[in-house]
Amino acid sequence: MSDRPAEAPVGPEPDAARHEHRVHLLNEMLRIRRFEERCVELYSREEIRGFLHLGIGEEACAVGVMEALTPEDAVVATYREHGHALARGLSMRETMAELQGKMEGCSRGRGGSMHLFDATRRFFGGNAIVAGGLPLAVGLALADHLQGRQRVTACFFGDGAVAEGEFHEAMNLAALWHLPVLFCCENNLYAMGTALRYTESETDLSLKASSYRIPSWEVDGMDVDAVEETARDAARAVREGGGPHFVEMRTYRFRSHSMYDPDRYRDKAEIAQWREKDPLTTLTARLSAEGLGDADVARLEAQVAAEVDDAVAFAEAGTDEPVEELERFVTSERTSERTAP
Amino acid sequence: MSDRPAEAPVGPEPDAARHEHRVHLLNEMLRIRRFEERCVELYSREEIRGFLHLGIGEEACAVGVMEALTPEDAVVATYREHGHALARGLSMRETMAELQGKMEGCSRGRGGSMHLFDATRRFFGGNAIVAGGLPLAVGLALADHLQGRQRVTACFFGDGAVAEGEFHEAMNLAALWHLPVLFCCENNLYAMGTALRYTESETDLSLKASSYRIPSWEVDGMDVDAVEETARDAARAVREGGGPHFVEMRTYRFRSHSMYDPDRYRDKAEIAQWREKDPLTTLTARLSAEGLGDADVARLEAQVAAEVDDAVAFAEAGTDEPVEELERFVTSERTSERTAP
Amino acid sequence: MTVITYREALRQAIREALLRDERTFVMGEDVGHYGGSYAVTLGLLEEFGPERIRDTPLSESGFVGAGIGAALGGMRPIVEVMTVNFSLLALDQIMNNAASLLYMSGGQLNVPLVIRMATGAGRQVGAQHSHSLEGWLAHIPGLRLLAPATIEDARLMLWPALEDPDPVLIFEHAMLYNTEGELDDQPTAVDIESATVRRAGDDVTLVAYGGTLRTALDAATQLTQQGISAEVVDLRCLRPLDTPTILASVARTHRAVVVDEAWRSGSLSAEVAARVTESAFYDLDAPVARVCSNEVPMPYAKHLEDEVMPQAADVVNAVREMGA
Amino acid sequence: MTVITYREALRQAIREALLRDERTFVMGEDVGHYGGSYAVTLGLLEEFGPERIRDTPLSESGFVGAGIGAALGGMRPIVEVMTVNFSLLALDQIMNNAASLLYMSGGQLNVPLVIRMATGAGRQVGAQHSHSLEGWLAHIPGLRLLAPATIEDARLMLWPALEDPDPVLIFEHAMLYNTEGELDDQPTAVDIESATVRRAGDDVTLVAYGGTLRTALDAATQLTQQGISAEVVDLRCLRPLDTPTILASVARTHRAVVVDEAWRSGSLSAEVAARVTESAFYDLDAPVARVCSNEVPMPYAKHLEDEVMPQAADVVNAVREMGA
Ligand SMILES: Cc1ncc(C[n+]2csc(CCOP(=O)(O)OP(=O)(O)O)c2C)c(N)n1
Ligand SMILES: Cc1ncc(C[n+]2csc(CCOP(=O)(O)OP(=O)(O)O)c2C)c(N)n1
Ligand SMILES: [Mg+2]
Ligand SMILES: [Mg+2]
Repeated sequence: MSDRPAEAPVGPEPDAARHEHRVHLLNEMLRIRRFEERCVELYSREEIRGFLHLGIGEEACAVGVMEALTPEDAVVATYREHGHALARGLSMRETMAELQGKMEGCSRGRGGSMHLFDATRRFFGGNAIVAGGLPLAVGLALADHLQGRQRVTACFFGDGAVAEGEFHEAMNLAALWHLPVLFCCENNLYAMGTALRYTESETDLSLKASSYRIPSWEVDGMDVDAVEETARDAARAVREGGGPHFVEMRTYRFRSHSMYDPDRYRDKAEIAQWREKDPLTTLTARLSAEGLGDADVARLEAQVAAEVDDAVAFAEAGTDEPVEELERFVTSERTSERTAP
Repeated sequence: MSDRPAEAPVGPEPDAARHEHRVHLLNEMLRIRRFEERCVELYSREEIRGFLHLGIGEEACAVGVMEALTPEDAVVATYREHGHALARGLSMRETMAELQGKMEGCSRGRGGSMHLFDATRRFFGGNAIVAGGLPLAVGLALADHLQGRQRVTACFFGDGAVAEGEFHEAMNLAALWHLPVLFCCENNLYAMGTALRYTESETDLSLKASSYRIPSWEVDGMDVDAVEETARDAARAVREGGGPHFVEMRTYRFRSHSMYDPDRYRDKAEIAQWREKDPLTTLTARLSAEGLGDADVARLEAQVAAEVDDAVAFAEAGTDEPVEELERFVTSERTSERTAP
Repeated sequence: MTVITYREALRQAIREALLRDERTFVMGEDVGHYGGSYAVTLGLLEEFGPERIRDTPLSESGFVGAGIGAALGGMRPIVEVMTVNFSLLALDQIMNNAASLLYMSGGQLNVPLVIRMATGAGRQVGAQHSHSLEGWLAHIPGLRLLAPATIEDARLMLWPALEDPDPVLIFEHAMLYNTEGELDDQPTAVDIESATVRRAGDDVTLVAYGGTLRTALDAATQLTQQGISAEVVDLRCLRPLDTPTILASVARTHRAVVVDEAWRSGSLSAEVAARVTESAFYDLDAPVARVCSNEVPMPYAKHLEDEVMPQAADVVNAVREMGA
Repeated sequence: MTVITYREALRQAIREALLRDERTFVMGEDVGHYGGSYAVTLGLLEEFGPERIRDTPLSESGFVGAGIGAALGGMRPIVEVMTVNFSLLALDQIMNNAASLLYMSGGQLNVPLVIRMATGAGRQVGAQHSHSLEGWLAHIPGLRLLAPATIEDARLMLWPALEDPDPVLIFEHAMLYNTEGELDDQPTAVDIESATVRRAGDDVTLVAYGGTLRTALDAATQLTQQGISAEVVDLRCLRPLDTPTILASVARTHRAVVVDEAWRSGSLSAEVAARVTESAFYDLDAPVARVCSNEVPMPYAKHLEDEVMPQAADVVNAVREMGA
């Protein structure tokens, strides 16, 4: 569904459909928000452990981009990927079970927060090495190119990844070989505690893309409508053979880098300012103006709360992987069917 | 000595001095050319072994840039660095002895062609890992910066290095920290057998520098006068606190990548065309117009030939490092004085 | 005597070095504004400023290489690679430059560089963040590798490492940062050459380092209850290995178990076992045993992570199986 | 029977794979227009075109990672990393993605990738270009590592490696490319699991792989003249190690010498020695001996390089010293 005038005819029906679609966007963002808020609680109760990186504040990026993708497309994300997983269609149940280390989790409880995977949804992680996913995305796109499939590989990464050599190698390879990669940079201005101005001599990240002849787009990452529109345009260009495209989403994480981070390096005022751009608030306000009532919102909230409760119950009822299976899948089980790519 | 009008007053004396200076440039290039030609002979006689990468055709780059440096400056080069070593002041004797694996060599015979070093001349190699020297150059410049020394670190690398992640990381660090690095890219259009158009989506390499806010200059790398002028301007800017600068020298190697390379991937016509731009021929013609006679050239040639002969004799009379010393210098000898940086 | 944490001990050591030698500076990801991902460098930016407490971009190869260059240029850099997991990105610089320049240059160019990194598992951070690679990296000639396992070593190893004219890698096990211990108010000095006996015993030698020292000591305690007297040797310096100290212990105990958190195959435990066997074959009452991690990428789930890592009980079993 | 070189055997194997499976393609630096830095892929660009014989920029981490991604996407890439020396730049991708994805994803994502690289010293190319790291890389779970030491293995290991659903690294010793040998005109198949006895003998087992197989065989010949009958085991697969084949040999000979071109400390030789000792301690008449490279960055000068690398004479001495 596109909101571009050239393709979306004007009229009451499309508007209604469009309104409904945007309620879906709100719902998706709400699902992520409430899911992650519950994660905070579970973390303090030590039911989730390890590193936990929340995308609270950044939901519009994951939700907006996913709308531009088909099930055949591929997604590569980072360690801050709960939102991407949920927006891609992983169930809250399997995601929450994963965070709790249960065998019913999407990675069998072996991955945890940073390593969510789902082969059937072509969700290729979950990568805890900054920029480590970018070459994988190039390769997935190369596979599509070589097999003549008109698919897009969307690759998410943060502003911090841009300083890594692998970013540069991946951008060059994708551009040189004209591969269908949608580079999705979530620029939240910080890499852990280090502000972008301390990590890049040129903070306009779209210029990096230009130096590889990759078309680049900037978008307000706090506005899901804008992200969706840009992502659709960019994904269409990629899918139609336009080679890689780069979308920089200007966004902000409302919470600290991870649960370990005391967040000493950011100005309270800066955080407050960005909180005013909360993508959920913004979209809710817009939809209210179009007629979404408080009751509607309350209904959404209730549904989401029920889904989160259900996911937590599912996870808590989940099982530990038997210790006897510890060494399974270090290598493939030769007798079993291979996983389809 | 500068050839910039603003600094060099016009008049017969300066012109004479300038002529003399350029005869010196010719002499330097000739030394490199004849030295390397002798290397070819020695290689076929197996007196030089391992990889041997010749810079024949590219002499103007090494000679032009070195003119812009002081003895306190630092130089970092690649495996194709005979010219850089000689232009930096390493003697032919110690260089040739190194190529023959003799203890009198500049690296004690342990380095060979790809690993020429000279701490006293601040010649930091000789690096056989493509792009591996760039971070070292950043660090040398950082040391100067932290110690408040107005020095330049000149870092040579090829067009192929630009694709490596380390290039990108080094450029960003140097620019971010405003360090006195002179990045000297010897763009000879090929990385081994792979043409630049197969390795970079954007073949205008100066755009890479711009994406880090590094001022960049392009220069005809076959014209030693032009290289010297540009290098002087760039080195001055760096020395005066202008941060890193990037000089792209468009050059060409007349011979194959290394002695192993059958050079199947280049067009004969292309090679012939570039040979017409031979930096030695060009400069000789210019100097002839200014009065350098055939006899003068012959005298230079004779001197250089004698120097090469002497170097070969020195190397051949050199000694093998005793096998008992094999494990010396894996770590420092604690009792001895530390090498001054 | 004061009780301090391992983290504080490291911070004091860095602070002391910065005060003592102006050629010293700290460089790495999040060492400044964030205060260090393990809070080791907390407060140092405020005290020493951004030139000497230098936040870097995410560019492991770039800034490790820059550390090497700065060392060549006369500085004494302390480079922090946040964790050993990310050091893979800098391994070319470490092996091909830091470790090789002195030798390749025929003795001209020494690299007085210190690289610190956190290592090890135990915090449920999954496969990509739980590597124990320090023993494996001890393969590389030209490097000195240290594994401070005690508060004292954390406090005192840095200075001699900085005085070493060659590159020194210091591995801090992530589970140790919060541990507490007593430290002399006037800390003296430790050497960075020798292994040391952390607990004396007669029946078996437990060889451990870094994160496994605690495991070995716990095992020794448990073994006492079973009437077995275990000696615990802390390797401390993983390269060059202090073989004589190990051999001296084994010469008395005639049995050895190496406790190593790394994957078993090709871990440092293999080298220790091979050396002991080469030199003390006829002294040994049983083959050297090894208690290591299972050879799997580290799983997230707690019970599996515990299963993978060497536990005191595993050490006790190994000792009992060898008939000590 | 035809006599071909190791290089030709590799090229035939790649060509066969490209013809047999259209998911296969070759990617690496200079594999196309140059013909491969060791001329292994010479002529393939002309035959298969630039999509399947894909020259890459100098971006080891990038194109190895892209190979992993392409494998995830259903291809069967053959990635050439020109030499093991440059694989350091790609080690994060190899360890943290190729080797870990299947496990981390709970069995969902296998990576059917083959990475070929040249390895080893002997050509006077100095410290940065002479590494022998394959035994060291065998530390990493999730990988299969192969070291074809014969023409037959060079010709036949690739296909089963491509059929392996998991990542396989193939190490070709640079000194072998020009070696010649006979090959069956109708080559059958080899397995990529087992070590094999290359020469039978009774008095001592020489364990070798890749570049040291020739050294071990030469030593065995020399030993015959001294009345000592040496058995030579070629490991072939460095991970997982086929320990039973080694043990079966040692059970008969009661003595073993491991010949490994890597730096001694922490080399695969240590693991082999440790395993043999663990399993066959009471069978052994002497501790397992190791003949390895000296622990120095490789010097350029020929006499020093020869001194560093294991020579047949060193193996003979080691055998004699152990009293075989
Ligand atoms: C190669 C590597 N170096 C360091 C780290 C530690 N680390 C984890 S996240 C992070 C910051 C990344 O910032 P950015 O890319 O902007 O993503 P964000 O966390 O802001 O979403 C760092 C330094 C890592 N995981 N990988
Ligand atoms: C990291 C790395 N990868 C591959 C190689 C092999 N190699 C040596 S030189 C070279 C080409 C480099 O080209 P360029 O940087 O343009 O320098 P040039 O040889 O043209 O002077 C390659 C691929 C290497 N030495 N290092
Ligand atoms: Mg960020
Ligand atoms: Mg070039």
